[in-house]
Amino acid sequence: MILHTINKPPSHTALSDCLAAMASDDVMLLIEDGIYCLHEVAGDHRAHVLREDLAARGLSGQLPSELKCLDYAGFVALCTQAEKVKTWA
Amino acid sequence: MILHTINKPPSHTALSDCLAAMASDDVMLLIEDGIYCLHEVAGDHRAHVLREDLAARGLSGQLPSELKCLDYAGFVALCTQAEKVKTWA
Amino acid sequence: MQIDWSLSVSNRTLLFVQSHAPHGSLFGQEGLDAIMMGSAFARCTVLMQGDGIYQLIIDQDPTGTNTRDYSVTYSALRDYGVESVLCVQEDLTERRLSEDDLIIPVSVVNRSEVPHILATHDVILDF
Amino acid sequence: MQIDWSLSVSNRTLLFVQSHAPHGSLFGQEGLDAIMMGSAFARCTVLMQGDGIYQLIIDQDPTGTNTRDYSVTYSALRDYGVESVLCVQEDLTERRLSEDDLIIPVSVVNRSEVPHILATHDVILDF
Amino acid sequence: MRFAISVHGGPYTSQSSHSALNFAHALLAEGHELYRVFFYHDGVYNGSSIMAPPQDELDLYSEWRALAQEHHLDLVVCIASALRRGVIDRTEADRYDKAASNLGDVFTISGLGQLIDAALNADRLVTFRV
Amino acid sequence: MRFAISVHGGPYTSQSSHSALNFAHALLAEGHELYRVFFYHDGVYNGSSIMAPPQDELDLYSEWRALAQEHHLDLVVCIASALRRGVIDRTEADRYDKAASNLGDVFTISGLGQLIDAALNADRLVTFRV
Repeated sequence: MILHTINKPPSHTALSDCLAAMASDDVMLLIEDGIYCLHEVAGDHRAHVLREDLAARGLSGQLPSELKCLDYAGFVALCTQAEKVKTWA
Repeated sequence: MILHTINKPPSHTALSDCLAAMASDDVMLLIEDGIYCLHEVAGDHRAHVLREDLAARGLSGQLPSELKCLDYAGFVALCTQAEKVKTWA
Repeated sequence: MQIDWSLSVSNRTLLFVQSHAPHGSLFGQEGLDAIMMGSAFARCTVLMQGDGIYQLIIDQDPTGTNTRDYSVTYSALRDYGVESVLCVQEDLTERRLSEDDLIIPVSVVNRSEVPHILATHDVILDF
Repeated sequence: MQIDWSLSVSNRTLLFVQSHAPHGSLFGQEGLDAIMMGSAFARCTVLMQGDGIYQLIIDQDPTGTNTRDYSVTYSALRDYGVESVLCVQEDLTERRLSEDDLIIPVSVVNRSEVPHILATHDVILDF
Repeated sequence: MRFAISVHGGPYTSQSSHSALNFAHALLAEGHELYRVFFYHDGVYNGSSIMAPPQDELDLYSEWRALAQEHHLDLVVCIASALRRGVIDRTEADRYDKAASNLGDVFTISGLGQLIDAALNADRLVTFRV
Repeated sequence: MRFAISVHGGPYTSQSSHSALNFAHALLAEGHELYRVFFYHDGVYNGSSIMAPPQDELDLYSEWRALAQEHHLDLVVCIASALRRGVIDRTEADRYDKAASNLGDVFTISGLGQLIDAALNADRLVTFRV
């Protein structure tokens, strides 16, 4: 299981590149400007968002209810659960 | 008349943003990694490419015949002919 | 900095274009610094283009990221004489944003109006 | 640098992913430096992903830009023991490139094979 | 678990330095080990001791310094990246005949082998990109 | 015609510094005037006098220096951008109690007013972005 991080908005290719490269049991974490992808990944059970980056961008109130929201400690935990980390930028 | 410079490949939004913002009598110059947009702008009479950046990327042989190719002196001349410069990155 | 407005204000108009999301990079914050400075010397318009509109989202709270919430500074632009902050309807729609989500009132234009906006200012500063 | 290969080569496999076009930024050139170093210590695979494939276009001549033609260094990778340089068929097609346009032989895979490539290496280094 | 972090972005310019710092704090708080932080590309600018950020912004250099001293961290700036960007210690300043050096004392300059070593010997490598 | 150039990218990291330098050479060769080069964002790193690029790569600092001396150019690094990124002259080093300074002698540190002045008083402003 791989953890994929995305740090760019939907206007970049990071999200689509990531989705094309993800296995069904991989997980994804939106960080930094990747937060702006939150609507695009809504409904994908593999998707997580980083709480601190979400709040920084003023989008805490727009979080789709099914998206899992993690703090930095959760980010660290997700790294330990995954075998490795792939970053998309 | 505005000179629009583009320095990103088609995978970025710079090209489409530029095209949406250009007037019919504006001109466009592909520089740096914007060179990779050369196929996308082929046929647009407003489009120019910077020769030095084209050569650097190994694409001199792929230049569509109708695209105008300028060196840095031509870039400078285009700036003088335009009223102002808008950059897309 | 002391400015003698009567002497220094230029007849030329400046268009500042903000095209980056906030926090992920410093472009927006440093671009806004330039806008503030520009407003002291010339008539300025600001265009929030593409991802730049994200800078205006209300209630940004970067406590946890340790970056800076400079969005509140946009509220001061009017006091600096910057009356026109523009954004593009299509940019809002594509990002599922409405004017209610923004920290300041903006003038919403259609994408087809952008060429005219670019044409009617003397100098364009891109960030 | 002196390397005792019998002692230092790791069992872990490294996947280097190059995702940027050359010349416009230094990511590709510095990424290749990392690949060369990696090849001294472990079995390495290189994946030219997205715009990264532009790095392999043949006959780059940056004399006029004053940047560096590091693409020729890719030709040395085989001598460094890097046997597998991969690229994605769809990335080539979308960029109107074929294998004949590239400076070295590459292994072309389909986009659907990328998850397997990521899964079968121990560590991924992204550039 | 043993982590390694690689930082690609310049301080302030990109959020990657802030994110890496926050991530480092979190993993150490959770009791994990931080094997090394490797600064590559513009990440090497984090090693400059002469940055003077505004007083109401995070002082990244001091933050790295404090964290490194508290946890005895190995903060490495890549020598090739650092030399061309003007982040140098006294030794390199002498070698290249430069009038000043700026590398902070908790950072060391070393080669790319330190990145590969971290990739191979840490359990997880986490990269913070531009 | 009177040109002004603004550079947003760091040397080597982005091509923008190379492009700006090439453009400056070309406009001067064509007999135009270069009113000012304003270094903003990571562009301020161009002002560092302690970069040591590989010998087979262009020495951007020396190139800017030679061009400035030949044509008496006004090369300005933005003070706010430069301070937070650690590009400082002796005066700022003293003011902020830093152990070293690194700004090259053909560069000056000044405020954003110099960018606005260039935008208003040059016939053309050309920006080289990241």
